[in-house]
Amino acid sequence: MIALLPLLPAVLGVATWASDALPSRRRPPPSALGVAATVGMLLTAAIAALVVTRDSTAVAALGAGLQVELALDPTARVMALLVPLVAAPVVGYAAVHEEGAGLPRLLGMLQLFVAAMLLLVAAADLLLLLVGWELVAAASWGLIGWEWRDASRPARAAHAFHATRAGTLGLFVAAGALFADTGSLAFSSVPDAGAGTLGVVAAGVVLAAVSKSGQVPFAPWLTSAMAGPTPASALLHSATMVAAGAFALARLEPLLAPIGWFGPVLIGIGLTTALAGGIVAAVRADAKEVLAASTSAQYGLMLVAIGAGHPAIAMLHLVVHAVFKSQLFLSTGIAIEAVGSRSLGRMRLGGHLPLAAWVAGIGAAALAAVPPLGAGWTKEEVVAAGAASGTVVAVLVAVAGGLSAYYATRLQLLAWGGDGSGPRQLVRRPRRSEHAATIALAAAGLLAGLLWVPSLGERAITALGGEPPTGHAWQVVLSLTLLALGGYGAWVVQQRGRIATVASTDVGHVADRWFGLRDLARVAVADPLHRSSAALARFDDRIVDRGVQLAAAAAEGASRVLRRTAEVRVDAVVEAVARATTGLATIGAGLAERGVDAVVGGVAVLVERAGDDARRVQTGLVHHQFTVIAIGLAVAVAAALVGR
Amino acid sequence: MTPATLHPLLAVVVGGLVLAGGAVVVGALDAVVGAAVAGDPRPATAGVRAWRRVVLAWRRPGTVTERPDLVLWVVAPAAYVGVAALALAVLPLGDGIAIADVRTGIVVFGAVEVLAMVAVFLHGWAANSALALVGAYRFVAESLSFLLLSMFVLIAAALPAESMAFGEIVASQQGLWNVVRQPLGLPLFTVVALGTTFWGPLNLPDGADIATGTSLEVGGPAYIAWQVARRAMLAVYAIATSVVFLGGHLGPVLPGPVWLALKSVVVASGFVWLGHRVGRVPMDRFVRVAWTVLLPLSFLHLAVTGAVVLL
Amino acid sequence: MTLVAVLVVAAALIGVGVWGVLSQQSFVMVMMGFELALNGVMLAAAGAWRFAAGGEPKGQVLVIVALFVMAIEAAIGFALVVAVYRRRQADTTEGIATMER
Amino acid sequence: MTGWPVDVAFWVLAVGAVWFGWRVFRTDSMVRATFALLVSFLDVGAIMVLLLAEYLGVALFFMMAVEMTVMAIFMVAYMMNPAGLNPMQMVHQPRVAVVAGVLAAAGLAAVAWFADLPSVALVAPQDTIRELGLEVMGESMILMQTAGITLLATMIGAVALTAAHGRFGEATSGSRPPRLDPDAEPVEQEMARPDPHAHHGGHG
Repeated sequence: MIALLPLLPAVLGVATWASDALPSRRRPPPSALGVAATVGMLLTAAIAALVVTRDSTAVAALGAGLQVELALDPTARVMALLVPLVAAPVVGYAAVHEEGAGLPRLLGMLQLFVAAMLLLVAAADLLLLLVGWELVAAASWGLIGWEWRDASRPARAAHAFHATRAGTLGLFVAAGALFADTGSLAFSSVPDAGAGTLGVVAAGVVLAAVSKSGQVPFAPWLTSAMAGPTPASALLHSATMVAAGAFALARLEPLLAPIGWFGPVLIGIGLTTALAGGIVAAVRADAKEVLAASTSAQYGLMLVAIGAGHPAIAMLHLVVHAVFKSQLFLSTGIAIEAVGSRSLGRMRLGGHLPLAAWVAGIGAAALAAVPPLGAGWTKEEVVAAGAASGTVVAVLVAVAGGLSAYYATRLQLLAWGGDGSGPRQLVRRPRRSEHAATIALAAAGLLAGLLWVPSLGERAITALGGEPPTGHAWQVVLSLTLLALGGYGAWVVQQRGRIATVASTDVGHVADRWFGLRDLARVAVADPLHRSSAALARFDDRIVDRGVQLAAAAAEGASRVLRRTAEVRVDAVVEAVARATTGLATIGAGLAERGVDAVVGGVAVLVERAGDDARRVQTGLVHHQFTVIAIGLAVAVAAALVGR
Repeated sequence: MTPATLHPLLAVVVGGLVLAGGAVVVGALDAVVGAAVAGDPRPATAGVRAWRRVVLAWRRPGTVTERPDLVLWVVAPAAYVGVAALALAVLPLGDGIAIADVRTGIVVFGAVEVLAMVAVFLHGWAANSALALVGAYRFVAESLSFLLLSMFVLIAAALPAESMAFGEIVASQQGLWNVVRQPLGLPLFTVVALGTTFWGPLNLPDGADIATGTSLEVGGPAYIAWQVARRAMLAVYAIATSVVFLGGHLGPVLPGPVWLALKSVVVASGFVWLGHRVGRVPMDRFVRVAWTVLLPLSFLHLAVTGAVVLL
Repeated sequence: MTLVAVLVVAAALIGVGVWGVLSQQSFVMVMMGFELALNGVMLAAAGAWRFAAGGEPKGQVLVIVALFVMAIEAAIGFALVVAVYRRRQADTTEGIATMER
Repeated sequence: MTGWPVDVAFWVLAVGAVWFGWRVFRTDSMVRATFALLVSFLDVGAIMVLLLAEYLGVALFFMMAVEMTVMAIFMVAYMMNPAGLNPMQMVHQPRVAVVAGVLAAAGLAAVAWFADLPSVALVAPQDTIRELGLEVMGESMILMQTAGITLLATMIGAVALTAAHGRFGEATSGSRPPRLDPDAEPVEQEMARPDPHAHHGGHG
C-alpha cells in the first residue's frame, strides 16, 4: 500500500511524459492532461490518507545486509498528505498556464517530482532518504532547465543542482558513518550509534538540509531556481524540494537532539537566514525572486523552531507556508503573464484584475503573518518556541516577522496596487482555471485560520507529537507591533514612490546580491576551481617544462666549465709531472683527460636525455599514458609490498 | 534421470554415423522434395539421381586467389562440422543415450550457433575475394540478428524443465509436447535453423545473387566438404528441433532412437520443403524483420512461457 | 592442476595483454590487449574460486562481473573508436594527441 | 574432475591460451589476430570447464565468439587494407612494452608462487550451476541489478556515441574524409552525408 505512494505519481508522470512521443494529432489536449494530472494527484492524496489511517509499512531486503523500509511517522504523515494536495492545483494550473510543445514533459516531470518527494517522505532509512533526495534534486534540475533552448536556463538549473548536491555529500557521509557503526541504515538504528558517529550523522544531515532548504550560505541557489516555469517554482518552494530539508530535520530531530550543538546551530542558521532573506526580499525588484528570498526566510523560521526543540511547530508552519506560498507563486505567475515581465516596477494590476488582486492579498497577508490567518498563529508559536531558547531569539524572530510584513506589503502594493500607474492593457488575461487554482489554495489558507481556535491549535501540535510552547503576552504584543510597523513602513515608503528603487542604493545593492553570498560562492568555489586548474596547467607548461630544460642547459653548461677546468688542472699536472717523467706524464694526462671528459660529457648527455624523456611523457598520446599508468601501478604495488 | 553418457569410443562412432547419415539423408530428402515441388513425375528416384550431381561437383574447378589464408580456408568447413558434432553431443538420442548430456546443454547449443557464425565468416574471408567476403559479412549480420532470438526460444524451452540440459527438456514433455505448449517456439526456431545452415530463404552468404558467395572460389572436393557440412548441420538442427519441440525420443511401442529418427526426418523434410518453396529473402528485409518483429516476438514468447510456468 | 599453476597461466596472459596494450598502435588492437588481460583476470578468479574459496558461489559471481566489465569495455570502446574515426579520421593512438600538455 | 588426463588437458589448454594470446600481437593480419584471441578465450573457457565452473566456461565461449566476430569486422573496417589479409605491422615503443609485459607476468607469477595462498578446495561433486543461479537470484541480486543498469547505460552511451546524426546535427559535420595515403592531409570538402540505409544491424 505505502509503496503505491511514490509509485502512482511516478507511473502517471512517465505516462504523461510519454504522451509527448505520440504523433501530434493523437496527442491529448493540454486540458485533458491537466485534468488527468490533477485527478492523479488527488488520487495520490487519497492513497496517502489511506496509508495514514492504516499505518501501512513496507520492507524490502536488497541483499548484502542492506534493507530499505517505507514507513510514516507523525511528521511524515503530514507531508504525505500535504505534497499531493498542494500539487493538485499546481499541476492543473500548469496545464493552462504553460503552453507550448514541452507541456507533457513539464507535467510529467512535475509528477515525477512529487513521486520523488513522496519517496523521500515515506523513507524510514537513510538509503531511501538519499535516493529520494537525489531524485528530487534531479527532477528539480529538469524542471528549472525545462526551457533548455534558452541557453541561460540549463546553467541556472546546474547552479541549483550543484548547490544542493554539494550539501547532499553530507547525507552520503552521514549514511556511510551510520552504516559503518551500526551496520544498518534505518532511522531506528540512529540511537545505537556512538557519540562520535551521531555527531557525524547530525552534521551530515544538517549540511544536506541547510543546502536543500535554501539557508545561508547556500541561499542564492533558490534565486537561480527562479529560471524555471512558475508552477515548478510553486511546487519547489512549497511542498517538495525546499521542504525536504526542513522535513528531514524535523523527522530526525528527536534522534539528533541529544547532541549539544544541534539546536543552537540550527537556531543560528535559521535566524541568520530569516533576517538576511527578509532584507533581500525587501529590496529585490523581480517578483519571483522576492518570493524566493522570502522562502529562505520562512524556512529559517522553521529551522529556529526545530532548533528550539519544537519540530511539530516547524511542520505546522511548513504546511501553512506550503499553502500560501504556492498560492502566491501562482498569483504572481498570473501577474507576470499579464504584463509579460517579472519586474515589479511594471505591474500594479489592481485596476485590471481586482479578483486576482484580492486573492493575492490573502496570500500576502498570510506571508506577513497577519493574525486571523493560520500563518500568523504558527509564527506566534515560533516566537514562543524561540523564547524558550532565549529572549534574544524571540525578539529576533519577531524582527524577522516585521521584515516579512514589510516585504509582503511591498510585494502586494507593487504587484497588485490599484493606483492606476499600471500598464494600459494586459499582454494576456488569466484563464478561469488559473483563478480557480489560486482561489482553492487561498481558501485552504483561510481555513488554516482555524488554528487560532485554542483547542484546535493545541490539538494540531499534539497530533504531530509535540508540546505547545508556553507563550507570554509580551511576545505577542512585540511581534504584532513589529508586524504593524513593517507593514506601515512599506506603505509609507511606497507613498513616497521609492519602494521600487531601493535596489539602486548601496545597501540595497549589497542586499540584492545576497550580501555577497553569491559572489562568495563564485569566489570561494567556482573561481578557485577554474583558477587552480588553469594554474596547474600553467605550472605544467612553464615550471615543469622550463625546469627540465633549465636543468639540461645547466648540466650542459656545468659540464663545459668542468671540462675547461679539468683541462687546466690536467695541464698543470702534466707540467708538474713532466719535469719528472715526461713520457709517462703525457700518457697519464691523456688518460685522465679522456676519462674526466667522458664522465662529464656522459653526465651532460644523460641529464639532457632524462629531460627529453620527462617531456616526452606529456605527449597526449594514449599509449604513453598507458605506459605511465602501468609504471604507476607497479610502483603502487611495490609500495604496498614494502609497506607491509 | 540418470546422467546419460555413452562410452567415449562408442560416442565417436555414434556421433560420426549420425552426422554422416544425417548429411546423406538430408541430401536425398532435398533432392526428392525438390523434384516433387518442381513437378517431377517420379520424385522418389531423384534421390538416387542426385549422386550424379555430386560427381559433377567433384570436377568443379577452384580458383587460385591472391594470398588466401590457406590454413583457415581448410579449417573452416572442419570447424563447421566440429561445432555440429558438439551440438549433437549435448542432444539426447534416446532414453539415457547421449554422447554428453551436460547440464549446460542450451548454453552449449548457443555457443555452437555463435561458433558456426565464426566458421562461416572465416570460410568467406579466407578466400581473399570480394564476393566471398561479402557473403561472410552477410552471414555475420544475419547471424547476429537471430542469435538472441535463438537463446530466448531455448530458455523458454528450459523453463518448464527447470534445467538447461536437453535430457530434462525432453523429460518435461512427457505429458505435452512443447510444440503445443509453446506455439511460437517452433516457427522461431525454424528461422534459426534455416539461418545457421544458410538454407533456402536464408541462404544469404552463399546466395546466387553474389555468385554463391563464400563458396565461390573453392574447388570440387572443398566445395563438396562445405556442402556436406551444411547438410550435417541441418540434420543436427532437425534432431534438435525434434528434441526441443516434438518430445525427442518419447513415443509409444517403438524404441526411443527410432522415434527420434522418424521425427527428425519429418522435420528435415519440412526444412528442405521450405527451402524449395520460399524464395531468398533480401538481406536488409530479413535483418529488419529479425530485429523489429521476430526478436520482440521471442521476448513475448519467453515472457508468456515464464508466466505460465509461474502460474 | 593446482592453484599456483592456474595463477601462473593467468599471470602470463595478463603479461601478454599488457605487452599488447603498450605495443599496439591500432585502437582495436589495444582493446584486444585489454581483453587478453581481462581473460587472465577471469582465469585467476575461477582458479581462486575452485582451489582457495571452496566453491563459494560469490567466486563465480566475480567471474561474471569480469565478463560484464569486458562487455562494457568492448561496447564503449567500439563506440569511441567509431566516434573518433568520424571526427578525426584517426584509428591509431598516434592519430589523436589533443591531450598534449 | 581429477587425474592425469585433466592435468594434461589443462597444460595443453594453458599453453594454447598463452601461445594464441601471444600470436594476437605477432600476426600480420588483423582478422587472424582477432581469431587467435578467440582461440585463447576458448582455451580459457575450456580450462574453466575443467575447473568445474561449467556454466562460466560455456558462457565465455558464447560471449567471446560474438565479441571477436564483431571485433574482426571492426578491424577490417578500420584498417586501410581491404579484408585485412595483406601483411602489416603497426607497433610502437616495442621494447618498453616487452619489458612491461614481462615484468607484469613475472611479478604476478612471483606473487602466485611465493604468496601463502589459502587452500580450500571445492568438494566434488557439487552442483555449481545451481549454486551460481541461487547466488545470482539471491544474495548477489543487487549486484546483478546494478550491472543491468550499467549495461543499459552502456547501450545508451554506445548508441549516443555512434549515432550518425543526433540532436545537434550530423555526427560527421565538420570532419573531412581521409586520403588513401595515411600521411596526407585530409581532403578539403566536408564528408558526404552518410546513407542511413547503408549500415547494417546492431551487435550481439
